[in-house]
Amino acid sequence: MSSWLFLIPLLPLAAAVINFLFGRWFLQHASQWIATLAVAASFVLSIPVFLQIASDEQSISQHLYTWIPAGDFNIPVTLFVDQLTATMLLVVSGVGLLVHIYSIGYMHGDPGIYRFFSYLPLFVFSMLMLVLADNFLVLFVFWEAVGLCSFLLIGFWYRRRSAASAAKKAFIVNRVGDFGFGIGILLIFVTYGTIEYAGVFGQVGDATQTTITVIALLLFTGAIGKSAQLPLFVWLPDAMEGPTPVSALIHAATMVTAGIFVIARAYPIVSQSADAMLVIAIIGAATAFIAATIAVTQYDIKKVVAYSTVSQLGFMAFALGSGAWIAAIFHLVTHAFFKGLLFLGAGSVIHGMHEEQDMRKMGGLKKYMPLTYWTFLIGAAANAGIIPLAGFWSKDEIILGTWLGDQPIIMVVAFITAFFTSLYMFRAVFMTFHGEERFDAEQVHPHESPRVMTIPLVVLAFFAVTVGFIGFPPEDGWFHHFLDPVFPGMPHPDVAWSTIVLFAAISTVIALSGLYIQYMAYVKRSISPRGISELLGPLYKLAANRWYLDEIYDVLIVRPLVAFSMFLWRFVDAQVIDGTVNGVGSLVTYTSNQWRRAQTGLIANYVFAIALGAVIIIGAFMIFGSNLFE
Amino acid sequence: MSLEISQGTPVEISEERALTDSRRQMVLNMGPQHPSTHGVLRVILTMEGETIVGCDPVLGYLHRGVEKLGETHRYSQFVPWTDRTDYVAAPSNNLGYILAVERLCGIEAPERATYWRMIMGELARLASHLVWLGTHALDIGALSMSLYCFRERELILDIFETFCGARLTTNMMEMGGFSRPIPDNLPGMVRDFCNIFPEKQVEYESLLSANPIWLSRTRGVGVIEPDAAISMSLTGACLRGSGINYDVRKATPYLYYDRMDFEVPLGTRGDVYDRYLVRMEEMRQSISIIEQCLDQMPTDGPLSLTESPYVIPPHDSVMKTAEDMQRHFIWVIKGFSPPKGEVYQAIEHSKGELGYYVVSDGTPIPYRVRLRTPDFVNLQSLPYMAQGAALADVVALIGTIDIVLGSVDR
Amino acid sequence: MDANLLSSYIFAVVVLNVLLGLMAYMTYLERKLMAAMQDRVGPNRTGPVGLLQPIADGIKLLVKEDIIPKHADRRIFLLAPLLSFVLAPVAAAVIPFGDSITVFGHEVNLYVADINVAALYFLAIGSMGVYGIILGGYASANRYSLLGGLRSAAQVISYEIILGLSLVGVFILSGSLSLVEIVNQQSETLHLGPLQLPNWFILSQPLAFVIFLIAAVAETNRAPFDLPEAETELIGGFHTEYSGFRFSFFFLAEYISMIVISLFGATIFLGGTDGPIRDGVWWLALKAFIFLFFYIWLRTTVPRFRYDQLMGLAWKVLLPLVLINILLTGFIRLWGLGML
Amino acid sequence: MAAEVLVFNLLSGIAIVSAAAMIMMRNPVHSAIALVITFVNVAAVFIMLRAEFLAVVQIIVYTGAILVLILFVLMLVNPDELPDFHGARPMQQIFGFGLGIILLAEIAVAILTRTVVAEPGPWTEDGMAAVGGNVQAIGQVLYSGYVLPIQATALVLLAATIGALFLGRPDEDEEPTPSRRTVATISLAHTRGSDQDEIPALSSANIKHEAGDRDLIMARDADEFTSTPEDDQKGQQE
Amino acid sequence: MNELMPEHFMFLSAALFIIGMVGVLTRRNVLVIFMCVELMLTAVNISFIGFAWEFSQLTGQIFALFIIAIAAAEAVIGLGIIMALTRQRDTVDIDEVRELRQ
Repeated sequence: MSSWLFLIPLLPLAAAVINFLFGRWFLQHASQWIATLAVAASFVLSIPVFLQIASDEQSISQHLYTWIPAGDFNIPVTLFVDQLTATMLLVVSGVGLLVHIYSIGYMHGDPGIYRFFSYLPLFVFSMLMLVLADNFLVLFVFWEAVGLCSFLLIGFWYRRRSAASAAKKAFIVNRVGDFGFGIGILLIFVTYGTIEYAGVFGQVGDATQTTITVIALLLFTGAIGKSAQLPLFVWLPDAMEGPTPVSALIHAATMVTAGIFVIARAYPIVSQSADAMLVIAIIGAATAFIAATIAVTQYDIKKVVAYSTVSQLGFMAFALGSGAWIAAIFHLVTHAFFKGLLFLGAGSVIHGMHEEQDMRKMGGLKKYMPLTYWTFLIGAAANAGIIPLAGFWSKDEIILGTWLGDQPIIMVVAFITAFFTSLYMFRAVFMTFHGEERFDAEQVHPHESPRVMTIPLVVLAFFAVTVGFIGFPPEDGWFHHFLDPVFPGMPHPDVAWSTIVLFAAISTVIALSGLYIQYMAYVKRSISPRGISELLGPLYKLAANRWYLDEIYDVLIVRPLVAFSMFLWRFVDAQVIDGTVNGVGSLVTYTSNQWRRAQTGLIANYVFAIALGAVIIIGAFMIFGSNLFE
Repeated sequence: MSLEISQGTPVEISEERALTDSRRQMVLNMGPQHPSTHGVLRVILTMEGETIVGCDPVLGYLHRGVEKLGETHRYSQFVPWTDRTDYVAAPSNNLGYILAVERLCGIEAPERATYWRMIMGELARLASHLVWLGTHALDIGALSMSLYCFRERELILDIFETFCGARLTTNMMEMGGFSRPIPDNLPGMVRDFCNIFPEKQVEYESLLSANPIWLSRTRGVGVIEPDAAISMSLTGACLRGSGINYDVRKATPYLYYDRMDFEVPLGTRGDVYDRYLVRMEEMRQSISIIEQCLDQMPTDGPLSLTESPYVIPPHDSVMKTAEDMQRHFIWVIKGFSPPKGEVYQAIEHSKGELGYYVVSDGTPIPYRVRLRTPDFVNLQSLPYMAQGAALADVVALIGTIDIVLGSVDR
Repeated sequence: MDANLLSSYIFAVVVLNVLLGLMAYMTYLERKLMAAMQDRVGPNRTGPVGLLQPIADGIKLLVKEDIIPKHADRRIFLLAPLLSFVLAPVAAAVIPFGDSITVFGHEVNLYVADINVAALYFLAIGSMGVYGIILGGYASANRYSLLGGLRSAAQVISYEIILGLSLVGVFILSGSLSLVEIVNQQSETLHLGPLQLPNWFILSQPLAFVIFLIAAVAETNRAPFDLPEAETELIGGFHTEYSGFRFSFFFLAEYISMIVISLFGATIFLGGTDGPIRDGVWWLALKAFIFLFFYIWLRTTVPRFRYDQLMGLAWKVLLPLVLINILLTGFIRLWGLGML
Repeated sequence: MAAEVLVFNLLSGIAIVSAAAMIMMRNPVHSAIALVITFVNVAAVFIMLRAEFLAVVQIIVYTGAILVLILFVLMLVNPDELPDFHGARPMQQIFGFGLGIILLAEIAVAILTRTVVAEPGPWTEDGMAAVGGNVQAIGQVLYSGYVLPIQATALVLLAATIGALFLGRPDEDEEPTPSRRTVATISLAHTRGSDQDEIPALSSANIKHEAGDRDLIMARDADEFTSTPEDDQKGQQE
Repeated sequence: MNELMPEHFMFLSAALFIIGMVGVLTRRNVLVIFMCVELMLTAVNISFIGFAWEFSQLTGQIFALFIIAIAAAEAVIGLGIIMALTRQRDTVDIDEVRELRQ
């Protein structure tokens, strides 16, 4: 088993390389099959890995080669699979495969398709390597690699100015988090002398409490960037400029959860620091709430889903912070499926509406694209936490986790957020698929997407319905026992059955109330959304303008930075540096002009100089370097 | 800095010297004593490495003033001199001159003599082509070919010997026909030769036609474009190899060539190989012509115009009648005087159009005899073909033009 | 000086003299064979059926006037034929003429030297042999000779490569560069089902054999590769200006090279002294004669290549073929050793 | 063992004398011959130093290939006149010889005063004989420890070959030597240029297939191919 | 000196190398200079092989082999350059080639 573990990441890499090298001239559309088959093979190979882990409860690893052999400092590239990794493997390759299949339909006819299908497997490769890494350095390398893929794919339509700037934004914002992440890894190395998981986790307690807290917070900084937490979440909604399958795969299902994964992976460190966990919980809760409120006000269907993603990532983060580790991972898995489904569904809508994203120009699409409607509905319901869909089980568990983790405030926020979740999800459903047709029927002819796009939708919908049952019953499901070895020493509070039912009931009520409100607003039209927004006044404005975060950044960071840069350019660069360089240049020119006289152009003279040099060097060596004259 | 460049004399000197190209090119003097210039042709070659950039044939090493000799000899005395122009096909040379003088005098040989003239002419063509094939192949390096070709040529020379006693310079043709009888065994010898030769020719072709080295040495080498061939007034195989249909036997038939059924082979590319194919095919056609002549020829009949004043009287009557003896005496001592006028007679020689331009001023000695020898004209194409060829190609090119220096230099 | 070395010296003298005698009659043989192929009689006046012709030729060449052109580079002009003549038979030192025999109680090895780089030694001497031609061509101060020398330099370098590479297959199979070792390996019997074949390398290396044959013809400047001396183009090429016994040195050298390379080819590809019955030097002689007959046959049959075609043949046809042959042989060898 | 030293001294003496002759000779061809003698003697020295394979390689590569090439170039670039610029720089000669003598003295001192600290290795006479000889020994060492360098060497040789081809190619700005003739077709038989391989067959002609793949056109009459355009049209209508 | 000593070949090597060096310094014909360079390479080879012999090692021989291979490449390129030079400049006098100055 472990001997061909390397094939799992290698196949997508091979596909990426082949498509990149030969795609333009030879493969063209054939590249999509290469990529899809490679990812499919990767997925198929992941299944037995998962099964073996599930049956043996033993982590497996495969040493590939030693990357940096420098004395004591060895960086091996080793593939390492435990329960957490196995779960991620399945999620990444599985969702990745579905997205690949979906992309065949979605990207059909795009001239840059070979590029797309070389970046996408490259991302799958990087993501797989990220979860398979067994030390922080390799993790960091592929952490950056997925960021690069994300950049490439967001800016896939690089001729579009907004896409290019969104890609840049994503990249730069991520740098901030990665900077902290990198420092965190350095600190780990400085503190523990190694960066291998096993080595680090084995001696966590050797460091002072402060150090541990700092390390945990620095690691979380990376997660803030990658997983789009407050205050660095602004890149994620903009990232929707990329092709929709990319949004589904990278910005919903896999990459953005890398932050969550890393925190979970660093459990032995993070769990040692209560302060760090509190920070994580607070930031997560704030993110979840703010993103949810923004989502309610958006009209772009992809933006809604994107803010929803941010909100759900906040859920996971505060779950981690509250000590509900397994619940966070559980939510990660279920979220991957239903959010992937939502994105793909949104993509299907956009595809059917001829690249129209504004929900105000949709409506009544139910009869045109029934399959999309039903799958999207399932996804939305799962997201909103309607029993018994996947999202219900995991979200309920997170809220329960906050209660068990003794964080009542966060629990309240979670409930409120869940309400907003339900609101924006069903708002999107009803605005898009119900009500009157607000699009221009002359111009737009909505149609169902091709089979190759709807099949992934159906598959994802199936999982969005069923995958929650791996965590049933709550706090005691199969998934909990499966993941238990990953989080050793985690408390197992006994939860009364009644508490579970109570929480489930509250969740369900909240979710259904959101559904009811939106149903009244957009289908029955008995509530006017406009009236509510006017009623809320400044609050609504705040949410609609994304809490003015971009503007705050502009004032606080961008403008001072620009001013400082101008100073550097105008004075330091133009005056000081250029002056020095020019001065050195004229000095060199002057000396060269003097030296040039020595260049006679006669080769014999040059040879003579060489020979003379040899004689002098040997002579000098004999006089000074040897013991001849001593 | 510009000042320094102008001071840099060494650079300028070497650049000036580079313009002369002196050392890059090498002048190679090929001939007049060179085994493959077919005699005393001299070719001055300018070469870059092995590539020819300049080719300059120098003629005249075998010049004997044949045309001038024609102006100082009586009409019949000039016939042996024509032998010595193209000595590998002597009967053809005789034939051309005799036909010219006969036209000047307005006489025509009897039918049987004309047929024999044609047979001898075609045999001369065969002999010439055989010499060409042997030496051409030898030049390109096929040693044995020349020996095989000379073996068959020997048979032709035997026929000449039987006919007139001479083998190389035959002095065969006479005014108004043949004054001596045809030997009885001659038709049989010719027939035998016609039976033997085609088999032998198959043998040659088996050695050459499909030999890869031969093909690589001849194909695409020495291409003459059709328009260039015409503008250089090439004739014979050099012209027909370039695909232009001009054969004196067809264009302006003389003797009885209009009675013959034969075809003129034409090349398609105009390279050495095409000319080789054309000549090989011409040999086959010649055999066919000879056979047709033998078939059509009257078995009996006069061989000579005995009554004409331009013709030497037959030996018998000279011995028996006084008139004929007187005529013979005058014919031999003073010669005959054709009427005033000029005539140009061309025949298809083995190498091309052989023309005799004879001007008579009414005296027994021609006012002017001018020879248009085909290989002299054809030799013009050598510099044309040699441009850019390799040194080794030059010998193949000289061979493919098929020159005989006696004929070129006259 | 030990007895072994002495017997080697004696044997070397014997080989040298036999080679010279053979060479003389090689010319006779060539003339007779060519005559037969060309419907001629050939030499038949000197002695019975012309058998004394080579001797008469030799005497004639020796007593002819020795002309040195006025502008010739005298020293090199004198040196060049000697160089050719001396180097030609030296290569024969490594040819095994059989096992040892006992003469007057001494055991005498039937080879002058068995060095472990014998085959390379042969190539090395062959590559030195070209100096005679180049220098002769240069020293004559004649354009034809110069061209002959130039052609020869290019041709011999090119075909030296082909010749050497064509042998590599044999080296791979035999695992040795020693000719004695190679002959010993070939004297084994190869069982192919019911067939019993000699283990001659011509059977395992047919392509290499053909290429060797071609390259050997080119290496000795024989038709159709006789460009350095092409008489119809370069009037003898490098030896245009040579006459008398200096010419005869070139002449001798060419024929000795032919004989030696025939012996070498027979040793490498045809099993050397190995034969169906009674192994011995006669088999080697017979095989070498087959080579020599092939040489003469070629000369009477085919036209000469042009210079560029000759080089093209070497670099564009033979070199790829011989490289493919080496590759295949290498793979087969590795496969045979179980390393693939 | 004195014989060995004697032979060595003889060989190296000849090598040094002819090397000196090489730089003295006025005629570069003579220099080349002197160098050949040096190289052959050096090869003999190699044999004495247990390097038979290298001795043969030295002869094949240096004398058999490199010097032949040098001679080739010598004859090619300068066929007519010998250089007349020999020895025009007395100062440089003095300096050159002076430097040479100083360097020789230095090296002599170094050689005579050197101390050996290295351990002898395994490849003595017997060691080589055990694996079958010098060739086999070199092969073992070369292909076990120097596989990558030998690959790199192969690449260098390849690059050198390509470089030489590049250097030796004809000048681009120069017109190709055979001034190619443009053709205005007046041929009676066909239309073509010299580069045209396929020649359209003539409908009225009697094409004869020759032994090779080349065709001959057989003309029966003098005007067989001198048809006018009107004739062609008529022929088509028929 | 009854036995072959390392000094023997070292002096041979040094002598040939210095002769080659002097040749490079004093001659003007670029081809002769080229030959002198080859001589210097061979002198180095003698040293390598000699030391290999002295220490019963093969590394020196291997290096000599590489030197010969590289010398072949160098010869090809060098002669190519000389050919190009003579084609352009029509000289083999190294003093007339002063491109380096421009």
